[in-house]
Amino acid sequence: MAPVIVETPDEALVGVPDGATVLIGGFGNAGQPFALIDALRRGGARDLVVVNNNAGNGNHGIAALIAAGRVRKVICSFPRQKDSWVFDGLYRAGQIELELVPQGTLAERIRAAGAGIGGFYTPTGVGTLLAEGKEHRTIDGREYVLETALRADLALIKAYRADRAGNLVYRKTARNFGPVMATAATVTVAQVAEIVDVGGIDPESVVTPGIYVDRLVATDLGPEQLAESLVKAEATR
Amino acid sequence: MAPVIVETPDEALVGVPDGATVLIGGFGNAGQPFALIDALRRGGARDLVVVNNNAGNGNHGIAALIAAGRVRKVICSFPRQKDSWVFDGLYRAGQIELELVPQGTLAERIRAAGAGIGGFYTPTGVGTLLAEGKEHRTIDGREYVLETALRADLALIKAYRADRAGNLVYRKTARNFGPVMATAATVTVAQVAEIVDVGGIDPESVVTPGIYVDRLVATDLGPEQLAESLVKAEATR
Amino acid sequence: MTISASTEAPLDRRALAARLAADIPRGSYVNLGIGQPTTVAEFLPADAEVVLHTENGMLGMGPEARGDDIDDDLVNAGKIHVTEMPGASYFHHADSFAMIRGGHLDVCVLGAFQVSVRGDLANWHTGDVDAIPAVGGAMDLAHGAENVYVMMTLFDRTGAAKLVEECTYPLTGLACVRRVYTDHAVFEIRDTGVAVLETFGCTVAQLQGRLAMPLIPA
Amino acid sequence: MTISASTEAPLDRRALAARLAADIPRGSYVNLGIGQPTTVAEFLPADAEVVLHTENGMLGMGPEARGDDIDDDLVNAGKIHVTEMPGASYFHHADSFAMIRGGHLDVCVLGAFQVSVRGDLANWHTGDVDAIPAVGGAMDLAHGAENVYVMMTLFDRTGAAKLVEECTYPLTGLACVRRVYTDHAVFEIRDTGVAVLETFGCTVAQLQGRLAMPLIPA
Repeated sequence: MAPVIVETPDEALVGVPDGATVLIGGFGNAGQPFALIDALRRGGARDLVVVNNNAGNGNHGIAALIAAGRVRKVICSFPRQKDSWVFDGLYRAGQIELELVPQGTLAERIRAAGAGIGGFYTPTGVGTLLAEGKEHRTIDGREYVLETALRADLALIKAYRADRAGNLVYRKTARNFGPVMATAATVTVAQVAEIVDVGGIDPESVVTPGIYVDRLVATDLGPEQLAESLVKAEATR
Repeated sequence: MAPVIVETPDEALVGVPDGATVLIGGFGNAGQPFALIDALRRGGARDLVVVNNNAGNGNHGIAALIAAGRVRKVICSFPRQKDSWVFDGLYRAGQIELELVPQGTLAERIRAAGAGIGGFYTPTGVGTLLAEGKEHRTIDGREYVLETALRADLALIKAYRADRAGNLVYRKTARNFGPVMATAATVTVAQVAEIVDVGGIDPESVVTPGIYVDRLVATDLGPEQLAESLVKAEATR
Repeated sequence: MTISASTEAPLDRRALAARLAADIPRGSYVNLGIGQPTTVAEFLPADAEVVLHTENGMLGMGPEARGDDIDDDLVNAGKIHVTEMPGASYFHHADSFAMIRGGHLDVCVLGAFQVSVRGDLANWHTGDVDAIPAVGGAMDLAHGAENVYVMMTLFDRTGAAKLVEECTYPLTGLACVRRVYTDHAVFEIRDTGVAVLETFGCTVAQLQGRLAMPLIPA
Repeated sequence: MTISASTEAPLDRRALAARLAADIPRGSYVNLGIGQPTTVAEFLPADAEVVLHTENGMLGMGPEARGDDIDDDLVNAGKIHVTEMPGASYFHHADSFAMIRGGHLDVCVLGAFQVSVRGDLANWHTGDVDAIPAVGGAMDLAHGAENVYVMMTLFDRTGAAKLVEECTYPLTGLACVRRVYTDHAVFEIRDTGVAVLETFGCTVAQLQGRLAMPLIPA
């Protein structure tokens, strides 16, 4: 089905169940779907498992979701940052779980889920703490470790432009995890700067084909509008 | 290194050793690098292992390479076609080996080689002749079969346009195996319709980044010129 | 509950294609196999918004190309020249089969030599020792959608049923077929057995006389 | 053969970056790790045609962005705003790490806590039980190129050598480091042991006095 185009991020996030595993795009601020993350927080779902490269920065976005007590576990490659105090505090207090995955393995596990691959042998991590307890295997003289697909209930991604068929293009390094995450969830929601008519994106340049996109919302918030929406969101909690 | 840009397909195919495994792009005629295949034949390398979706059609391209006795083994998904008489005859005579691989597994094995993945578990083929003798494994309640990476010495692909940095874009369904094959060979040679200056391809639309391309040749042959070149090639054999 | 035949005679190929097309939900993403399944596209209503996938790297495939529309760079899985619909996209072979294997398509329609009562599919190899085996994308497509539909004649030229207790031809996939659309009836593969959804020019009792497995009237 | 020091004093950070930059062949595809390795870019000659990779999905990364060039959608692996060079390309994270893991880069330059005589690398975790572990792309990059170069001070703040017989910190990768560029010397990890390619402000004999493994003068 072509994606459902909704008016607001909150409509796009209706029906997220407690306990859902949620892939969230972005690397730093680039490609991070802040409007959708805020709507997820406002939606109230609990016991979430969040998959992102990081574990939240400052007091906004994923950090705000964690601060609101909605996240049971974070699966990421790099939780520790200079402004990851929300996660850091809860982790040290034993109130949030962490599954640490090398960045390339994280991306490949998500791709595998979307591509119907059950597991794969990667050289990354062989001989390290992060491969302990995992099956090792030598193939053609090289040692590999087995990693399995990482599927999710929901993917929240940010793209640049969509057409009404759900085809997406991204902008620069904001592309990052979006295209693989879009393939690996039961429901994929994309936040985009603009939605154009079918025919408005060159078929050769489509990065995410519309088949992977279930819900679409145009939300072109600048930093100031974003800050304002966050303040409002806090007030209504 | 940026790719070496050569004037003729023959220069692009210098130094192919006997016994080389060669990935050849194309699905039917679309995306098939005929100029490079012809140059490979003229180059004289023997005992080649050819990887393509098919096993040659008519008397040209891969069929001509096979007819010239240069191919020891074909790895493909669909050898049998109404005009695959060259392969068919040699196969029935026991003079050429065949490794039959489901089409999606073929693409994924090539991708795995390019991506440093040693092997992967796929549901494709479970319970069939093509999975016999291969390791099976149940992951999350689903049965999979283990397939391994398929690496090559040489990849011959056809793209539409290249820039001098080796970035490639393709045209329509002629894209097919080209982008994955480009990643999986020690030397990748691309035949393109035109080579433009750096800056002439939008960075957002690059399909094959230049890092994967070693040699580049512009060869925009229409069907008539192609037929003529074939005749000439036959004459010089 | 019993069902009566919805037509007086078995369906011909085109009527069967039309019958199957009627079961494809609006807006579906669909892969139509090479050969007879390809004809289903002709019977999809213009407003059905069905998006066709071809495994050689395209979503949004249009009808067969004619005349000036023929482009050697634009073919379908059967290597027939096709056209491009608005909203189309192109991708490489690994991405295309990731889409298939990942189960993202809604419907795959495939031809078959045999389908078993458990939904096992045989459609790639006759098992003939002289045959050159060729599999193409069949094994991938067999697991490529929640709804794998087979389209075939119910009986082969010798009169032998192609819906069988156990496939005798080499398998393409295990327990993958959901429905079987034939000239004589539409069958659904269920955990409880083979259900008959509709018959054409015959009764369930008549079908039962020619098929080895117990049929469940739907 | 003995080698004499090529400088009178140990190298400072910038001189070390310049020294490493001089060893990167023209036209290489290079990933520079977060932190000190990033500074190597400043010392690549303008005509070196080195193409920089950043693991968050780009080839052809340019210098840090300033003023109007800052674009929130264009950052490097350290999340610093950068620019785009002509001939750049963007790709998603799985494709970017396929490029790394597949060994397509010519050189990766990484920082390190410790490197062992066999080229084992420790650069992601101090092992401190209170530390929150974070690995990022380090384990992928450790195997991401034929030439993995480490750039570090040879001794830590306590004076302990960081080039060791066995790493005591948790490993990032086994036998992956080819060369170690330090303020006191450049080392090459060989099957036969650790070779000293060049010293800065010291002799090989002086180095040997402070390092546990036998050093091979190159």
